Amino acid sequence: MQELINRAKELLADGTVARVLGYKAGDLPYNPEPAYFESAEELKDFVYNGFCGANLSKYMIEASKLEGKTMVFLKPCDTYSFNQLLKEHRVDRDKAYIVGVGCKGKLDIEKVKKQGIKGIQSIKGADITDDAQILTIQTIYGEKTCSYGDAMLERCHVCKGKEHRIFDEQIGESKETKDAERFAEVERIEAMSPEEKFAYFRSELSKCIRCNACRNACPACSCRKCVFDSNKFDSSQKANVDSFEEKMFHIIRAFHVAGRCTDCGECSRVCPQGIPLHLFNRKFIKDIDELYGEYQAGADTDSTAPLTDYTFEDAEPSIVGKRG
Amino acid sequence: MGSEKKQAEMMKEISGVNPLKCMKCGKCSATCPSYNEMDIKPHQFVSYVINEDIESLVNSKSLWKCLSCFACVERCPRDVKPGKLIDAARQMVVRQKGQDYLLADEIPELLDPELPQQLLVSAFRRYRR
Amino acid sequence: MKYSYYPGCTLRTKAKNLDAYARVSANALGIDLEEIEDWQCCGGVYPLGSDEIATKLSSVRALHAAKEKGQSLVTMCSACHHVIKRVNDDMKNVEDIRTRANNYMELPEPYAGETEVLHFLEVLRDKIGFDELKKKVVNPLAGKKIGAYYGCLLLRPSKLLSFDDPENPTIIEDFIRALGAEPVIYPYRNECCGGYISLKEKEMSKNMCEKIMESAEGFGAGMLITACPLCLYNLNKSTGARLPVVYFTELLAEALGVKEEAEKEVQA
Amino acid sequence: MQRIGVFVCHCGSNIAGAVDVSKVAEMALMEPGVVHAEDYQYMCSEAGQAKIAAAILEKSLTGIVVCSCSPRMHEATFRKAAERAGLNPYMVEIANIREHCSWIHKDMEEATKKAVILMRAAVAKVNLNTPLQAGESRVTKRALVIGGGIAGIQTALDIADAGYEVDIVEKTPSIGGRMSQLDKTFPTLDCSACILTPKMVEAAAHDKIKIYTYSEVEKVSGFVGDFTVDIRKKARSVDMNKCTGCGVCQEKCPSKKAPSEFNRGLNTRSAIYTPFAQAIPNVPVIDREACIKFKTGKCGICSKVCQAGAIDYEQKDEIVTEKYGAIVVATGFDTIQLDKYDEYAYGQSKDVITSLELERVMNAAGPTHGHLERLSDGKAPKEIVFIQCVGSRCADDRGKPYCSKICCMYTAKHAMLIRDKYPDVNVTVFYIDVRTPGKNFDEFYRRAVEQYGVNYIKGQVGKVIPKPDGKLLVQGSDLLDNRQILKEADMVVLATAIEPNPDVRKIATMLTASIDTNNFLTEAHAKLRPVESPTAGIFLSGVCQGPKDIPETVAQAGAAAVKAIGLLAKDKLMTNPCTAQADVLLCNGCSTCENVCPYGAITYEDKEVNDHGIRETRRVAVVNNALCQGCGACTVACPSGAMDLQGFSNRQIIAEVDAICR
Amino acid sequence: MSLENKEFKPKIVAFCCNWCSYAGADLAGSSRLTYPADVKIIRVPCSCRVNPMFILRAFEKGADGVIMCGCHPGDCHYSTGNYYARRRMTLLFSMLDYIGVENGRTRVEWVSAAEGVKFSETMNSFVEKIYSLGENVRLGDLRCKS
Repeated sequence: MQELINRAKELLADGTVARVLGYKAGDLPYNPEPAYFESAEELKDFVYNGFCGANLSKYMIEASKLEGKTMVFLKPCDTYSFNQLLKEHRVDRDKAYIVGVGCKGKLDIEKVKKQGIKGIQSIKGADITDDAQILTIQTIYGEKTCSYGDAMLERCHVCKGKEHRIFDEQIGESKETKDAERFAEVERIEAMSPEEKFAYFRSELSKCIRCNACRNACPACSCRKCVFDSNKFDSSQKANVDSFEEKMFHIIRAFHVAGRCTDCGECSRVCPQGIPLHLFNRKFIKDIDELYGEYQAGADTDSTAPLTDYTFEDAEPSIVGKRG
Repeated sequence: MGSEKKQAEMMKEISGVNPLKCMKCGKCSATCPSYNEMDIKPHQFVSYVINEDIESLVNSKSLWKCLSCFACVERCPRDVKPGKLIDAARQMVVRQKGQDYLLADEIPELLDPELPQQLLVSAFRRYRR
Repeated sequence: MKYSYYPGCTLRTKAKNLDAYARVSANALGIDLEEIEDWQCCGGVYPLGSDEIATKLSSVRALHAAKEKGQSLVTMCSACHHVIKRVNDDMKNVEDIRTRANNYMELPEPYAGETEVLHFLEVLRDKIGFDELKKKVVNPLAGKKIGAYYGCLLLRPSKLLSFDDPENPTIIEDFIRALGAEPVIYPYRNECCGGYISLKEKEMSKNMCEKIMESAEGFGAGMLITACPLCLYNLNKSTGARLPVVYFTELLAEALGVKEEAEKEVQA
Repeated sequence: MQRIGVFVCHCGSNIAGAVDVSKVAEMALMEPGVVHAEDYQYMCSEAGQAKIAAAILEKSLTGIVVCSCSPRMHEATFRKAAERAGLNPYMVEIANIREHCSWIHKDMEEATKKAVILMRAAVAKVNLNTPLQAGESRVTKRALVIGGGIAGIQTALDIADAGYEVDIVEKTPSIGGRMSQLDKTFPTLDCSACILTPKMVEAAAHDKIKIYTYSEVEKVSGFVGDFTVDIRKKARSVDMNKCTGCGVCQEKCPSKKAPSEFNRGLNTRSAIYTPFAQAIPNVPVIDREACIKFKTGKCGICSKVCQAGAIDYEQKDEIVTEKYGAIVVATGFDTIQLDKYDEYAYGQSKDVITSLELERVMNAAGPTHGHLERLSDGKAPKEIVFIQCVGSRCADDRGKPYCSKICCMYTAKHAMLIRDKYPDVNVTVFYIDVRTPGKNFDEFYRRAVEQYGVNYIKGQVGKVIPKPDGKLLVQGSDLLDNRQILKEADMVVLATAIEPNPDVRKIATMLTASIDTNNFLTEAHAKLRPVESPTAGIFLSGVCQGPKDIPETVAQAGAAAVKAIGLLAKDKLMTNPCTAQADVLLCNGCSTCENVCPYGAITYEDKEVNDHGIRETRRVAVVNNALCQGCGACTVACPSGAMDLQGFSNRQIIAEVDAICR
Repeated sequence: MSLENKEFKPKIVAFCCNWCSYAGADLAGSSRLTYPADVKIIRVPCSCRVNPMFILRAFEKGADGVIMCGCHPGDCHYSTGNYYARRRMTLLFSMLDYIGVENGRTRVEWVSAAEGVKFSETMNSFVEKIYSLGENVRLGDLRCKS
């Protein structure tokens, strides 16, 4: 962490950047929040640890409008999102000074809590420089431990790789965290009967409160104004009035980001109801890979996106029924 | 539905042939190796079905002269398949009890030492139920 | 190369040599023909009535047996090939027949036309390749002028059998060339010999066979080859063996130098 | 709120016979915005249009719905009627209650219910319609004709004679097309070259006509009135300006084994060649595949013998880019491949030929110098059999489902010419039907039978059997005598089906012109607009649109020319206002729409916007209304809904969906 | 009125492109090739104009089946529209299948202006399929079903 702060101070001091986009501590030991720092003084509040899971790429849309460069800390997976935004002309490469930060997996406090660890006061072993495999957690009920791996976000278990796709400099080491198949969960659902699928998604989606957290966190869902907030489709709505609307919302949301979603997993991370929203996006990614050739959004800035591309031999929509 | 009509419908059903597709070009008759032995000629089959005169068709000599060689089926430009119609007529005959064209009694005198099983089997299939 | 093999009734009786020459030649070519167990006669003719089921079941059994082994099904006799290939097509594409046949058969897993049906000639052309075959010939049949007699069953209906061009086939001619002999092309090679009609209408069949023979002879053929025991019988019977007619496998065995081996087997 | 009038057409009994039209009108009055509804016998008639105009004026209507036939039939009619009454033409919507309702639903109650729903959907849509103004675009006063056969030549001449510039692009080294390969023409039996050559010369000499031979259309962009076309001038290897057409190079060329395209491969030509003596331009090309110089680097004889120094081995393909206001397709036809018809022994015997090959055999400039002889042994035939409908009227994939139209007549012509010149030759024609509609056509056919003794047999041929002695045995049926015929012949001539030139699909794709399953170009209306493609600015001339003979082709060529002239005569064109529009406040500037636009109509600009008081410069999509054709691909690609299509807006379509599902 | 006794009359929305499929439907009409009146056609310029929102909206408002028809691939009046539409609909249908909506309720068919017969056959078979699937209970705002 200190290395990041030192580097930030240097770049602020020599005028390379006008501000630093990083994290400051939140009100709890596990909820650091994104923040701007404009001076060495302000950087005393800077934190960076395993709980800094938020994808800062999306903040660069606004930062690109500001005067001067913004120094931003991006994990390997965040750089895919940055690339995708760059491709869509939403961020300005010249306005960003990208520090690619090493990653050994990001933590999910819900996973810790699920292990019965409550009343958390402080957590050790979550700093990026720590080599610790174990989190030591001070709670009001005494000290508890939890393995780092067990506390990791789902997305880190299916990590796309620890290589930064775009950066100005890199700080910190990464550690491979992938130990699960990316599409295993999608395949599990695909194998269900229609009734089971329907029951599964109905039960998951009935939890949706339309708080729009998924939309707000998603770097691909970055429209100036969402169709669900405009009158362009007579679809403007504030709250769900029936069971259909959340389905509509989530399907359309997934469709709008299809071929653009980098599978960063922010939607699921921020959902207060714990809905595995990434399963929608990942279904589209799987379909695209299978039908139109493997495609990773954000891997580069010049490939043709699958939904703006075609071949004469493309599968017919009837393939959906034939695949069984 | 009259019985003639019913029989004609059955013919179409069994054969899967739509006789209305025929444009009466005569290519089937031009092709048929058994043409001279037939009383009702291949190109006429469709008319009998359209006119619902199945009676004449099932009583015709042609039924037992067709070789099922599919030359007419192959060359028909209208995808009518007269050979299938004939076979359907044959089916209608042999499906009626006692209407077999080949009787068990007559077999021994038809045999000779070289005659392959295949011939008997095929003939049975085509001529008997 | 392992295949399921369906010999058919006549190859175990009057056409033992068609079978023996084929098996011995297959061995020489490194083709493993595994005879399927408890096969039943195919019926000899394909039941044209679109509502026929019972007469198709023996073919379905053979096809299913090959599917169980994960092998293609190889046929030798033109008639068996015709019947089995067409029944297979029904099982693949005609829902009504598929459903009814499967209901009747009560197979552990329904059969839906998965098996590939190959005539032995197709194996030679598409799996071995005539160029390869040519390399394996030890006893080229040089100087022989041979007419291919296709008959009707292998070629038609061409869309279903997809064996060769129904009006101008080349597979047996290419086969003859591979064996080192010279094919004689004559227009009657795809005309019917009369087939089963020879049982009751000997005169008709005779006329047809005469036309075939005359045409082949006229174009200079010294012998005819065929894949069908019934064609062979009709051609021999009706024309008093004007030209010798033999099975294609006999020439194959001869060219591969294994003819005697096969003949011993037939004797035994 | 709109003030909407609904007009329900009876279409005689076409609609009223199955739909309770007064009920539809009655129900319309219950729809939001509807202030007027009536039904009438024929809304498209003058009286019907007058009723619409009267209602618009009397009730101050802001929008109308006509429940009638397909909008593809009369939408334009009703729009014009509305416009005359002062209503914006795009405030008109059609509910298709004929093709999509009364003609297919027999139950009156059911059909009426559906008609009401279709009416509701149209009312719901028109409630959201906004007046649209058609834009204007310029017209380039020059036409392109693709194909230099008789169709293309005639079209070009007619356009040029009207005073407009016109270019002909012809793929082969000379104009002339199929007609130049014919010997005589029916029903007058005049020599084809004698009537075609003057036209070719006239076209070449016309100061308004430019001819690109040995050239192909490579790329087409733009739209009606303003097409931009890339033409590839293939390397001729001969300098057009220097060549004098003396022909010495062809004489001296040592490579003479290339099959002659002009003679249908029946004989050979040299590697440097003009296809035929009257070729225009009379400048040879080098067939680089056959040329020894190109194959081995050695030779160069043509260059040595050319006094004019016209041979240029270094010549390269050249791309010429030109602008056109109208494009006429005249790509013509070829005979089908006969490889699926081996029963006729075409591939097995040289004495089985196609009718087009017979044209070359009969022609004095052909491979036999006009002598009728067997191609196998050069002997004079005594018995000739013609087989009609080879590959025509075929329901399977071996041939074509249509009648090729010209074969009955040219077969009669051939039969007659042979009997005339060689009275000792017997001619037999196997036919299914003899089709001779046309002026003096049936008389012509009867003459073949009555005067020339041609033997017509009704029945098709099953097989042509080559015999060891070289004769051909024709096995056919005689349906009238009910017998199977075995006829010995010396030659068999196949009246082979014709099909559109295979290149036409590629050209149609470039032009975005529709094409049917047989590769014939589709006309805008089968009866009323037979020489126009549905794609504006594209016209059809000759067999590319459907089988036809020479007089018909020439007539259609003239008609296509008139339509093209009608377009070129305009200074400006009204453009379709149903184009995409970007809402700058919603646009993300992401370029997704740009990536799916087939017309390059979307560009991105940095624009100053005022978003609820915030002024900032944003990268936003801008649609060029002259280029946009209104497909809507961009509207769905756009995630924010910033891109919408006028006339088919998101809200309009959703209103229709809602009305149908109500 | 009890729901069970009510005869099921499906609501079916067909989006047809103006150039091919709408003309194909016109041809079906002028050839008097019948298909059930349950089908209601919405004319769009091109299949690529069909937004997944429209399809979901139809289901929301009570449609039991939605079919989209366009020009055959390669024949699009706008050259490429149906290619995009094909990918979009493939993904959308796959998603609907994924969340457990019966696959038969959505379909894409390519129908040219010359294929009146195909249009009518397609609509007949699609309507038959919807009848066999019955009322759409998985999607849709229940208030829209009366």
